[in-house]
Amino acid sequence: MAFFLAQFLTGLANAAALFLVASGLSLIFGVTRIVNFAHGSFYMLGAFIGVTLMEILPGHVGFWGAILLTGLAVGLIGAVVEMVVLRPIYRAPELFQLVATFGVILVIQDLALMIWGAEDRMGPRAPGLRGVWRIFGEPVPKYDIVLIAITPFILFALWYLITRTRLGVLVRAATQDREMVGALGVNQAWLFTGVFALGSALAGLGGALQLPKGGADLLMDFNIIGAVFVVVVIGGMGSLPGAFIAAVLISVLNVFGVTYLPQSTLVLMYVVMAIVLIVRPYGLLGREEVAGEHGQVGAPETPIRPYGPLGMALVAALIAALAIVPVFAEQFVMTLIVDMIIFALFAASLHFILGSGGLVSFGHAAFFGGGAYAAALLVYHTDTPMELAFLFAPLAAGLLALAIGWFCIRLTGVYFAMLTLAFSQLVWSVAFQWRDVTRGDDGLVNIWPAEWLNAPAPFYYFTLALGVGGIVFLRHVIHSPFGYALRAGRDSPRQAEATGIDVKRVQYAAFALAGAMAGLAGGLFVFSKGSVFPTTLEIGESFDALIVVFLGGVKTLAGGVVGAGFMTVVEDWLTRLEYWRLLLGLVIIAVVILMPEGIVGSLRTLWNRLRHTDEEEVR
Amino acid sequence: MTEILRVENLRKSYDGFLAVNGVSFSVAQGELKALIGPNGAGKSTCFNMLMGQLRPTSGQVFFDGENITGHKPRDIWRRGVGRTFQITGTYQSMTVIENVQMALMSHHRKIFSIAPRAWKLYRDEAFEFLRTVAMEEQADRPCSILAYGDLKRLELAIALCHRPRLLLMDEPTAGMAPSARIELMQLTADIVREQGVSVLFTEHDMDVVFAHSHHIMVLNRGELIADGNAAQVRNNPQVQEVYLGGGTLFKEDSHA
Amino acid sequence: MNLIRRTVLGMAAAAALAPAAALAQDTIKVGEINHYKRMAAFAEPYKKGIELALSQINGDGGVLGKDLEFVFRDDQGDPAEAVKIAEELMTREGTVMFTGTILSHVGLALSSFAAEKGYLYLASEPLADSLVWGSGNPYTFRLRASTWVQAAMLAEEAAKTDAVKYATIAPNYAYGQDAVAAFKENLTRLKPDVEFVAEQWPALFNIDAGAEVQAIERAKPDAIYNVTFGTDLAKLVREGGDRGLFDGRSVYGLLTGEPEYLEPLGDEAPEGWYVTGFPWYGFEDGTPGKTFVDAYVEATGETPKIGSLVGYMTAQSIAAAINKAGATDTASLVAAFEDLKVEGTPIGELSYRAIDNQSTLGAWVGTTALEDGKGVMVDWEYKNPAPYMPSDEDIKAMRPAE
Amino acid sequence: MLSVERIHSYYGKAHILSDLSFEVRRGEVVALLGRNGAGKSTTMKSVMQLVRPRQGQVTFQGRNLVGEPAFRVAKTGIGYVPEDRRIFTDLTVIENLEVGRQPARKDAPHWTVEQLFQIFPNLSERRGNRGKHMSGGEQQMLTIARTLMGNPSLLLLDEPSEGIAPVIVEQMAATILRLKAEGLTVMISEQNLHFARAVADRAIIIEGGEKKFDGSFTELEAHPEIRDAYLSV
Repeated sequence: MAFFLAQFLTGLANAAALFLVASGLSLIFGVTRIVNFAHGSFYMLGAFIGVTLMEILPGHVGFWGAILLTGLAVGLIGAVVEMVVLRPIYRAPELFQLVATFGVILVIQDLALMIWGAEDRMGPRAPGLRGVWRIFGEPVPKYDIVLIAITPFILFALWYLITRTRLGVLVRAATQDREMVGALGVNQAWLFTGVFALGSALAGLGGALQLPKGGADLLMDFNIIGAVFVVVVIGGMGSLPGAFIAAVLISVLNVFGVTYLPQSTLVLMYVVMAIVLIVRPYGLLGREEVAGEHGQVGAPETPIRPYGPLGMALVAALIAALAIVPVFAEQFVMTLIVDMIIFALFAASLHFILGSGGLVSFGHAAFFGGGAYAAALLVYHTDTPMELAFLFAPLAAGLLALAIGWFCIRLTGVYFAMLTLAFSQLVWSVAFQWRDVTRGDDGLVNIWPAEWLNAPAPFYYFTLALGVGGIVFLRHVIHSPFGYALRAGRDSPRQAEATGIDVKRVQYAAFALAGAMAGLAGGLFVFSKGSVFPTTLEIGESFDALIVVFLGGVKTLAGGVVGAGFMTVVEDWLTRLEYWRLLLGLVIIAVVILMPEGIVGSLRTLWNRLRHTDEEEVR
Repeated sequence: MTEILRVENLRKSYDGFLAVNGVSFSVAQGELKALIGPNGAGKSTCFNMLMGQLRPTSGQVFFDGENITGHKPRDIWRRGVGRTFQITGTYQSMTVIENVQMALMSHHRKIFSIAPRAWKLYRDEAFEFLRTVAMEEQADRPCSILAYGDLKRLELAIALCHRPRLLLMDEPTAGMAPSARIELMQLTADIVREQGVSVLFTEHDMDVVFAHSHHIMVLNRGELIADGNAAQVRNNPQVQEVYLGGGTLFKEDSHA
Repeated sequence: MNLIRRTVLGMAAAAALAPAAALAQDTIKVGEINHYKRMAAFAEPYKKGIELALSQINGDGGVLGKDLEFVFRDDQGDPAEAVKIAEELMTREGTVMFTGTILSHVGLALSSFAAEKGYLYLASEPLADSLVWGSGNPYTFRLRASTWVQAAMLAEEAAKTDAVKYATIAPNYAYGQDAVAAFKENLTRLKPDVEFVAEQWPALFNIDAGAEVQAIERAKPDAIYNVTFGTDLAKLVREGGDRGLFDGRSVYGLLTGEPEYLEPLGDEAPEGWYVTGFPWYGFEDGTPGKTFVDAYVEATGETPKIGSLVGYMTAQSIAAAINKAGATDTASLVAAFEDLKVEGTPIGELSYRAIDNQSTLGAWVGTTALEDGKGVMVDWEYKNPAPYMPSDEDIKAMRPAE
Repeated sequence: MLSVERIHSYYGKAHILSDLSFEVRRGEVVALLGRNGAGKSTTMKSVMQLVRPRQGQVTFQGRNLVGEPAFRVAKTGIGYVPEDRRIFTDLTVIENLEVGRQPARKDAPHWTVEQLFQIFPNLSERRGNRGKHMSGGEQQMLTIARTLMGNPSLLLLDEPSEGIAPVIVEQMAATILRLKAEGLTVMISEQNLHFARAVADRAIIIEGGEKKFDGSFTELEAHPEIRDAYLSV
């Protein structure tokens, strides 16, 4: 019994920092609707700033003072980020801002490296709180007890702020209708900045408070962000009590998981999230998301048309140009183009469900990596001929998408995104932990193409044919009745349902098709690299695709492909430089701010403006 | 006249609150019937139950003699019920005619087809429907830039696409200019006459209601308090009290 | 879009000029692929070690009369990216071979790629045993002592005690699992009555230290085998120390004594653990090790990490191989690496075994202690790897047919 | 009090208002009439700077508003009630009113929650209820009360009679007349001429974003052709 209690207390102590960070994220999302992926970076900044301040300030006052000062400092940084990066793009399409926050992550990573160096820092101990108290004979660190005691006060303070103060009323009103709040005489821009600063400050506080239990290092941002999102989603996005319950739930379950199922550490929280979302699609205390209550933000999408003669000619010319590359170019150019085509197909498959279907998936890598693994496993274990194994890639990925989609498709918006993320993490963990079959993170190696393809030029043509073929096929589907039905379900699900379209089924089929095409890209990938690792299934891989689709332009058909091409080239170029993450982050932020419709969308707008074809009257 | 829609003792409660409380009525073939009442009287709830968006707590809905209670909206649509919305639900990313083509593709069960180019399918047929609502000149404009009244007409064209036998229209003229209101309802009345469609609609504009409906039902606090022709309803004291008021602010009066 | 244009133009220009550029080189280039950003704390000392060696090599006249040059590239810790970079280095930069990586899975990807394309890869830091055994190939050589060898050294010491019940804790990925398996196998062989009462698998760099410590404590082991490192280690040591987990228990720590991991612990470094590591502070004057340490401190103003040593010896090995080969084509270099002898390394003479392409670099083992508020290894010794290796027959059986 | 001079407003690419000028004098009720899409709502939004006029001036009590953010416009004493109500459905009635609260103003009537509950007794009954559980008429009352909490001297009401039951429309008319009696200047946009005539002193008719008529209702009665051309009653 005493042991259980001690475990429970450990869980509660862990929940403290998690809750602080999660409550900040929840608050930011609730008001600004921004899915802030940089939130983990503020946590990391909190840890580093906290360490630095604690080294300067001595004693009790210094320690606790440093924590408060850290909160202030990180809040200030958050305010700057909000004003510089996010304020210009509030009107951009939904979820576009998350791309900007991704840029912020990269910038903060390199800045932290520049300022604090690469070495990990041990967190200072809280003065007078070293050691343990014995509770029923079990040792419980003193600092744990302090953390457990602090958390309810913070929860209460936040709850009071949100429900009982004028500021809280304004914040909640702004959550629903920013423009109206402004029209009633409230400076909502500052309200947003304030909320963002408060949210960031909470993350910073979390980072500083955990110092006596850990320290500061450069991987903290990524390490916490997954858990934080899980907590916020399980609790229900925007709900502070929900975040608290979820933080406790996850932390306590984790402690028991460590004891009774030590191998579960990687996936436990994602399993919990998947179960919660399947049972309660909007989290424990969340409410249904009503997307675009006051009309969709951003300019309405223009109707699509297949390319005219000029467009067709350009595409044909591009393909012809690609076809003659092996004649004159060196091998590496071919490698780079193969990479680009594979990535473009992967991005195009995501863009298909995202752009036409409005389904934002955070776990699309499950199908890319799933396809790659399907082919690789066949080759590795059964020596299947490459041709056959390759066919299996899209097939297996499509089936996987059918399985995952069955659970996810009933959800919408951010919750859909997070459930896809949870499932992709499950797939990842299978690849990572089922070592007997997948060899874990040692990966499957020596997966090379068949003889007749195993040279740069033949494989180049193979990729060109299937990759470009896949992209063209997806575009064709967008122009078919099925593609139209998919867009209809996105534009007005109500009207679609009322005219006989089974929206969910259409989305389900599209999800499976997108999965299969991502699997095709994965099949090409594995044979081009000769190996596959769980990294192809990682969250980062999903986000790469997501980012290029947004950068390219969600509301354009070529967005995914162009974004993928742009990103491959920019990344290839920038990673040669010392502080490439900083530069890449700045490039992403610049594109987001300067081209809120994405690269293709903004170029089109510019082109129309140059040709004055915007005379169409709106009434 | 034969009965196309019959509603029996329909009830809907939310957390103990009775939004619709035992409503029964019927709509005859070729009839244009209005459902009016104060806001919150349960009109939309009623409508959503007829169309399958909401499942009734109890009671039954019969369409053409068949029990359709609790069926999904798309199934009810396939049986021959069309619907327009209070706030228009059109496909913003498509052109006007593509909106109609989309409904036709659904009607012809082409939703899962990936072979043909969608914008070529049923174009002539769709054009005819646009002509019915006098929208043919705007066929190739993007739907997102249409004026509100035109959106309403487009929605009507979409609703007519599968040649429904009953049309449910939720505040068809909300947000339209008075002249356009009359026009749209005239159009609807013509369609009723020519195609033998029945229409059940809710409306706040009493001019529209009294000018165009054969019968009027009044709903208040979830219960039907009147069901009859214009004169019967207008002279019903209970209706005057809860809904129509002194009647000083609508047209009939000023012209009288 | 200046960026794109310049890149595209750059690509086109490079495409046109590449063959000429390759011919006109006046340095011999070696590709170095690593996770400079993702694992900056480990990669930076490694890079400095290489740079120190290069300055010495080129100061002594370079190799084959030319300067030896390393082309450093960041792979973001992504195997696919690493393979792409390797391809570019070999086909466009004109590097004669490539080296690098810390993470084992990236090393394995590069190794497979090297074998397929016929390039030479010297795996400098990755520890996975399969790199030279189960997945070994003729084109891949490896410098560092493998997980197996280091775990075997600890197991040997553990077998001398009368501890029977062991708990293990290792990060939940291939390296951690290999390290536990190697320890278990060696220890069980040496002392068949041992019992493993708890196996803990925290997520890498995301340990829930309090819970892990409680779970181990609950199993009441006599001894603990630790594979965690970095921030995980710091948290484990802190929680475990507070909660008295290590009191009266012997602890074996793989890599725990390496400065990368021991130094950040400061005065909280554990005492009395038996660990592998790099006790540079204890080298005696006049030894090659001390000479290296002094040169490194002078060149960088920092004390060396084990990464510094590995980087230094990587460059030395490559220079020796090129000099021995007398040419820079892959076939000659591969031949040169087999049974290569490298003179004057910090551990004296180093060689690469023909049987499995593994170097003879061993490991330092010793006991941790606190000196002047810092963790150090005391009573340490350098151990040669040979006695801890599987037999030649076993190795031949493991390596795929060549 | 409010002077709009030659403004041009765009919505996206569409030119909605062109060269529109008019004035609102202290203490009067002005009705902005016109068909749907004529530009009435855009005119109101252009005053509020929710739509920024690309040319022209909007002056309120001698202060140019063009380019100011909406919240500053509100702070000068203009209260705006949008046509689609936009109450905060997750907030209670009291909280909705709290969002609108601004300090008292010298030149405008000062409202307290209790005073507003006297004018809108329904709201008083439902003070603890969340907005989403209210009927359309109640929501419309709430938006007006919420705006009055800002103690405006000029009230912009966009289509107050739209979509509510006739009996409530009558109450609405009475309310507007009461506000006028309290000293408020009011501008309403309407499609319902009868309602407009019942409450307003003056009519401004716009069509296609241009002003077509500006005068009293008596004058408008005298020119039925104007009414027929632009209002299509």
